[in-house]
Amino acid sequence: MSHSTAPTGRATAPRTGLRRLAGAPGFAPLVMLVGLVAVWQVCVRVLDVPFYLLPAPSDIWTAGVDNWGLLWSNALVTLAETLVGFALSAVVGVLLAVVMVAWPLAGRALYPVLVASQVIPKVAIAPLFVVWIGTGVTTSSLIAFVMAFFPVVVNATQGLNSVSEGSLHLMRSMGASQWQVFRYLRLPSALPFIITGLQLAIAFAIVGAIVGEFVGSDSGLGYLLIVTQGNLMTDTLFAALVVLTAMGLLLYYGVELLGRLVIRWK
Amino acid sequence: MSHSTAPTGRATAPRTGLRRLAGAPGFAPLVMLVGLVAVWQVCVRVLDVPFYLLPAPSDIWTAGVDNWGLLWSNALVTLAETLVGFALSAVVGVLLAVVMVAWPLAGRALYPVLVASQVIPKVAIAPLFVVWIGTGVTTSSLIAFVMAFFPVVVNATQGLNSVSEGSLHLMRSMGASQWQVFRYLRLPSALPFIITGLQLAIAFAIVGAIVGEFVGSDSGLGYLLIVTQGNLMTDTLFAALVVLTAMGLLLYYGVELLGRLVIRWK
Amino acid sequence: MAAPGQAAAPASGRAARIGISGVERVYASTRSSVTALHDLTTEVPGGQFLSLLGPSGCGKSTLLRLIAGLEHPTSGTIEVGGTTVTAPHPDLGMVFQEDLLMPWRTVIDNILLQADVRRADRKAMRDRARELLAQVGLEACENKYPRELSGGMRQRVGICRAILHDPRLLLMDEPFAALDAMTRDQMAVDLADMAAQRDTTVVFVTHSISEAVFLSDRILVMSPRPGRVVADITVDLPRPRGLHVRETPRFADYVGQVTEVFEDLGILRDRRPAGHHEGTQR
Amino acid sequence: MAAPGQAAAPASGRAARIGISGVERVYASTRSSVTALHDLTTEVPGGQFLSLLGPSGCGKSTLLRLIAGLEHPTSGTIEVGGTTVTAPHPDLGMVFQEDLLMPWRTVIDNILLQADVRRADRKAMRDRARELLAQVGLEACENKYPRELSGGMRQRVGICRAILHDPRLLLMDEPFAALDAMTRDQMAVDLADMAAQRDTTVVFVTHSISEAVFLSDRILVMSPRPGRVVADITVDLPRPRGLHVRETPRFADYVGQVTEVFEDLGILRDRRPAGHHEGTQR
Amino acid sequence: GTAGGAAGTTDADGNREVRVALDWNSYVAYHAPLVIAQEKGFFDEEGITTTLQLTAGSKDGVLAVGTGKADIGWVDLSTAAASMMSGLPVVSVATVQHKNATGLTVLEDSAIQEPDDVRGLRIGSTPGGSDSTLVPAFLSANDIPEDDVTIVNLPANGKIAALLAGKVDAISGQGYYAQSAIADAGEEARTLLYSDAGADVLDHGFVAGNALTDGDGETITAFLRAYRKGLDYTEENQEEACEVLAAESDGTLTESFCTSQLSGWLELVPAADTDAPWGSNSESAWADTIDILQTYGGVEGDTAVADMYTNDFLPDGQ
Ligand SMILES: Nc1ncnc2c1ncn2[C@@H]1O[C@H](COP(=O)(O)OP(=O)(O)OP(=O)(O)O)[C@@H](O)[C@H]1O
Ligand SMILES: Nc1ncnc2c1ncn2[C@@H]1O[C@H](COP(=O)(O)OP(=O)(O)OP(=O)(O)O)[C@@H](O)[C@H]1O
Ligand SMILES: [Mg+2]
Ligand SMILES: [Mg+2]
Repeated sequence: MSHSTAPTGRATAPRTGLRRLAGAPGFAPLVMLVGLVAVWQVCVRVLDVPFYLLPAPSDIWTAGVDNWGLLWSNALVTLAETLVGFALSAVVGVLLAVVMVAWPLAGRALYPVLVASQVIPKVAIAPLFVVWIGTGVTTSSLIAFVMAFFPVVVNATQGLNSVSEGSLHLMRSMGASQWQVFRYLRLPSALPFIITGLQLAIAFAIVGAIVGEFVGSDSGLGYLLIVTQGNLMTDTLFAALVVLTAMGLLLYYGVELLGRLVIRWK
Repeated sequence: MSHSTAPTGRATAPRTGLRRLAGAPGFAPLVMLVGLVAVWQVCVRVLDVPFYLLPAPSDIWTAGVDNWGLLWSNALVTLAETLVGFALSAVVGVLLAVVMVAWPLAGRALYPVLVASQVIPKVAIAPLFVVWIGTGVTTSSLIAFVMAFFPVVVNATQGLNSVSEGSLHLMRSMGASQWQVFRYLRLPSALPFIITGLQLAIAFAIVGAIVGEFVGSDSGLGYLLIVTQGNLMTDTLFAALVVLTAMGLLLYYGVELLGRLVIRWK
Repeated sequence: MAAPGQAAAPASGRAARIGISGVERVYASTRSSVTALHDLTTEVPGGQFLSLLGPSGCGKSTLLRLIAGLEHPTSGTIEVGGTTVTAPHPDLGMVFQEDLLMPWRTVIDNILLQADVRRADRKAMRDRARELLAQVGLEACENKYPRELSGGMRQRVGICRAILHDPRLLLMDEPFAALDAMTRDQMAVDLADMAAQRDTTVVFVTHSISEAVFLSDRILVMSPRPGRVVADITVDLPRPRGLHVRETPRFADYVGQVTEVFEDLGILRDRRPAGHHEGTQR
Repeated sequence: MAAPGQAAAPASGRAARIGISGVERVYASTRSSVTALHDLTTEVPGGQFLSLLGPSGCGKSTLLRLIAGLEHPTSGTIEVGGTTVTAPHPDLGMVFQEDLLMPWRTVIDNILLQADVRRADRKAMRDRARELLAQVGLEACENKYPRELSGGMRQRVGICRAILHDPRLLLMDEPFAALDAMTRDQMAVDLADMAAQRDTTVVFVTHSISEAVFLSDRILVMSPRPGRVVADITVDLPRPRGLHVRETPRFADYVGQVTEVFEDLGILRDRRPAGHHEGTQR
Repeated sequence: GTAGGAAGTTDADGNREVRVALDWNSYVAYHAPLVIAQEKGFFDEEGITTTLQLTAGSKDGVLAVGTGKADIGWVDLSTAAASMMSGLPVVSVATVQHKNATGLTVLEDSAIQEPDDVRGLRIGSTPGGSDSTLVPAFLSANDIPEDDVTIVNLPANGKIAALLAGKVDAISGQGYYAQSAIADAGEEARTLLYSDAGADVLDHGFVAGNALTDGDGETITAFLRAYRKGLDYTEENQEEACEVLAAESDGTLTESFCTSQLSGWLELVPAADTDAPWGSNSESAWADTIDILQTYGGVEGDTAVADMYTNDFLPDGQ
């Protein structure tokens, strides 16, 4: 609060229209984006970077426009897989954190399994996936889930444990059961932490969905990447990467917005 | 404090030797592990799971012992790459967080790039890596870094922003510069958050190193995974996964221990 | 709610008796250990209003936490209502030294936390919470968040929360510390009222000697390092007491009595050998 | 340290004059807006010891934050040492209503934070910090962490931190609220001493009328909603004052004067039409 | 020597140094001739010293040569052709494996005997790989509408498991590899090669960058001559070759897996008595390959077929 009325803000000249524009939340990333694209285009042209290595933004744009239908329909598939994996990871991640905080012994027993689930490359155990789950959307969502739930668990655990001893005393003085301590104290305290975990989770869910599509699928942006890569359609490949990045940003900021809506008391 | 002397602990019978053992921090994960391995062995034998899909723990053990030199030397390579990538991600991650908290505008401009660096599959742009950086250890460390720094940034940012308005008032009442607010207030407050970020980072650094070795390398556990997979050495492949998991656990708990050493005031 | 202490608690409406015998509380860390309380023995009959007085750091808050069952004595036992305390008494209300409001709950919801945890009828309780808020002068703040309140306002919300459910055992740790003299007086009168009408056992920590005399049936004065009782004074003033009682000679007597104990304790450090503060030697 | 206010601050050793003119502070949120201070105008000469008294929520802490430059008035201006306040005064010491100790620093390091931030000689400052700790009776707690301290102990550490660097402008928000009467008296004496010797301007918030009279050159009594000054009383008692001054009739006069203002303000809610508390009507 | 490459550099013994990019990141059976040529000193005899560079796949191998990180590449030529189409400056200097190894592998007791039998069945294929380009080419060559089969996209390492587990009826990919792998799992399999069913594309051979082709042609010729000796030696001493290769592989290749694959692969290398000299790039094979890549692989580009290969450096001359 005092920050917004900080002295610097007062001492400077009144904000002109341009300055106000520069302060708008979307302005900085936009400038950054435009700048990056410009630098990229110039570099590719000036340094004569070969097409098969890195196409110029203009080439990517053309490819994107030409293949819009393809990109769009595949993006929707990836989006759906990502959201399913993300939702699963949010629910399971928080539940696991709750279980591990409520029963530390269970937590200690589970942790190695969770860490293992992270460090074992999904690609290495693809045959298991293929034979047991099959290929396609389910596998992708599942891999998205596996890649996304860990940050939720770790951050939610930190959040659930972030309560002060005083607050715990307060709850216990009211005769709160362990469940009530969770519901009325630990969970609300953990919310900002869980949101942070979810921000990480959404990014990793996308990666997971893509990896899942690598492993075996006939649609989705990951499938498109593999195919265009194999066929050296480098411009379409980069167009798919651009769509993927846009989707990532949208989802990431969506989760951030969700966080702001949920945490109103700050 | 009051927890350790909680009523339940008092009301129950005195702890026997066995009970004390069960309370030791390593006990629960050990029981879990032994249990899992046993179930696995039995399942593979009883259900007659084919070898190429999932070898029995006993087969993996044999392969591990036979190929110990191979596993060990490659594990060391991966370990080195992981540690380099992790160290980089810790330093760069915290610095980025500091920059983004100190100059929110820079933060808003950078964020899309950071999110993009996460959602773009490394495998898709591997040719760029290979051409510009070459294959081998550097690429792996770099991919490890790229995969690991994001959780550090996100968690450190949350931590740096977790200070109360009162504490900020205190610092400003002393005439603290922005740098001093960081040094004396924000950074110490952020430490627990940074540790959490580092716990995630170490897990992802391992994944990154492995992915890097997939993309182009002639050593490391990731290389071993790819090769044993192609050459149908399924038992050695799983032995490599076991070594990888062990390494992951070791590093993960190492970071946790580090956290406990750094945060002494709790 | 399923705490071990609950089943054995007396079901009658009578306030709980507190028995403290040979209680020692040592805070041990790897670097040092502090004996916060040493061999404390006393008994508080049901319905008594007991005040704890003593210099800062003498173990008042510690004793309150022990009676509440939030911490456990290193040795000795504490009984409430005839049962050894192992968990908070089911009918406890407690005001902590810090306000401990939940930043995500509005003022009224912070008070209703007590109702939520106790699974009481939220609607009826909401009316009572509003009543209490009005009584402490915060009727306009019902829907504010804690960060929008001043220190004294937060403290008053904490008091409302502690008494929402008409507890039979009320532990209050410097509940009026952040309040001005007038508000403080009025709240003291209300509290005395409430305690008398509802037959509640109250243990009240304060730094105001006259407040202690005004409110209490009995005053324990404690000394620090390690905390022990140095005076046990029964205040035999008629009830109900109005604020005018403070002008009576008997009241002044009691205040003087307690002040004397305090002075005998010595103050927090040696006086400077000789200074211009003639007054400090008195 | 490179705050805008710094360059223009007078370089001499004289305490800073505070000028407050037409200050209004509105806390606005989407749901409601509270006028914490309304059209406040006053002047505090350099070296004056000013106490702020007033019911809980009347804007005392808000005013302190405004003078400190931590918040800015919605309208009106505040000057310290002749310069409009835009950032904290370079020679400010402040005791906050909450203790605000850093949990990761030991007691002595919490005090030395002031030295660290001001880039003062840590070694010399460490000696001074030890001296201050002894003065407030915490010499044994030097190496403890805040969580190991009682409420009053934490508050005393906060006071030591605020005065470590001998500030010329000292703002204190209920600094003695969690201290017992004896400790409180002694610290008041020490504070009065210090302020007089070092030529410091002090703005002191308290709820104790007699403490205000004892310490102050001048007392402002504020009323709530919106906060404004209802009485401006100059306390013309000789200095240095010993605690014995509290037994003089002039002291009692001043206390009576302030109490009267308070009573005229009305207390926090309407009295009950008729009750058994005859005393409350007085 | 030529600028921009190490092609012209010579080592202490006066030998020319040649960096050879391989198409995989570990040794595979078909690397045996190269390793044997090194081991038996065939390269030394030609006055060259070779270093073998493992890469992540044919595409990376071609890229290494095209960007000057290697001089000669042992790669899948159809993959190389696609890269050349998009402008990568490499040319093929020899086709070693004339018959493409890709095909449909089925279990021995499968009903599939001829192309027409695949109607209505599930085929496992890896997207992005060369086999995924050949599937539609194969179907079209045999007048089978694509809707008559179900293509199941599978990761390379999941195909064999899927076939054995009955998740698919046939898998598309290198025939001899799949057969060895299935044999390893205790089953028997056979392969219907696409090259026998009207869909033929180039398989393995050598590519070189312009550093060598533009000024150091005799090094290429010498290299190929030595390789040829290694190939012949390997053919006659398969056990020994695998022994050497397995030893070189640091334990990442077992001798038995090598032998079972090597014999399968050697069958696809032309016999000595074909009309054209050993290593010849055939115009029609290249044209067919480009045609299939353009029609079914979505590959685009305007590099002329004639610019993609050269037979100028073959050891046996024209
Ligand atoms: N958690 C703790 N760990 C270590 N020591 C503690 C802890 N809590 C209290 N102490 C010590 O126990 C003693 C008594 O503390 P307590 O809080 O009971 O004092 P108090 O009488 O309430 O003081 P105040 O009036 O200042 O609130 C003090 O010396 C304090 O340092
Ligand atoms: N950050 C804030 N947001 C909204 N309202 C606020 C904020 N801070 C203070 N207020 C309001 O401003 C008024 C004055 O608050 P302030 O803290 O100055 O009171 P105070 O005189 O210090 O009271 P106390 O004696 O209880 O500490 C109160 O009504 C309070 O609700
Ligand atoms: Mg206390
Ligand atoms: Mg205040």
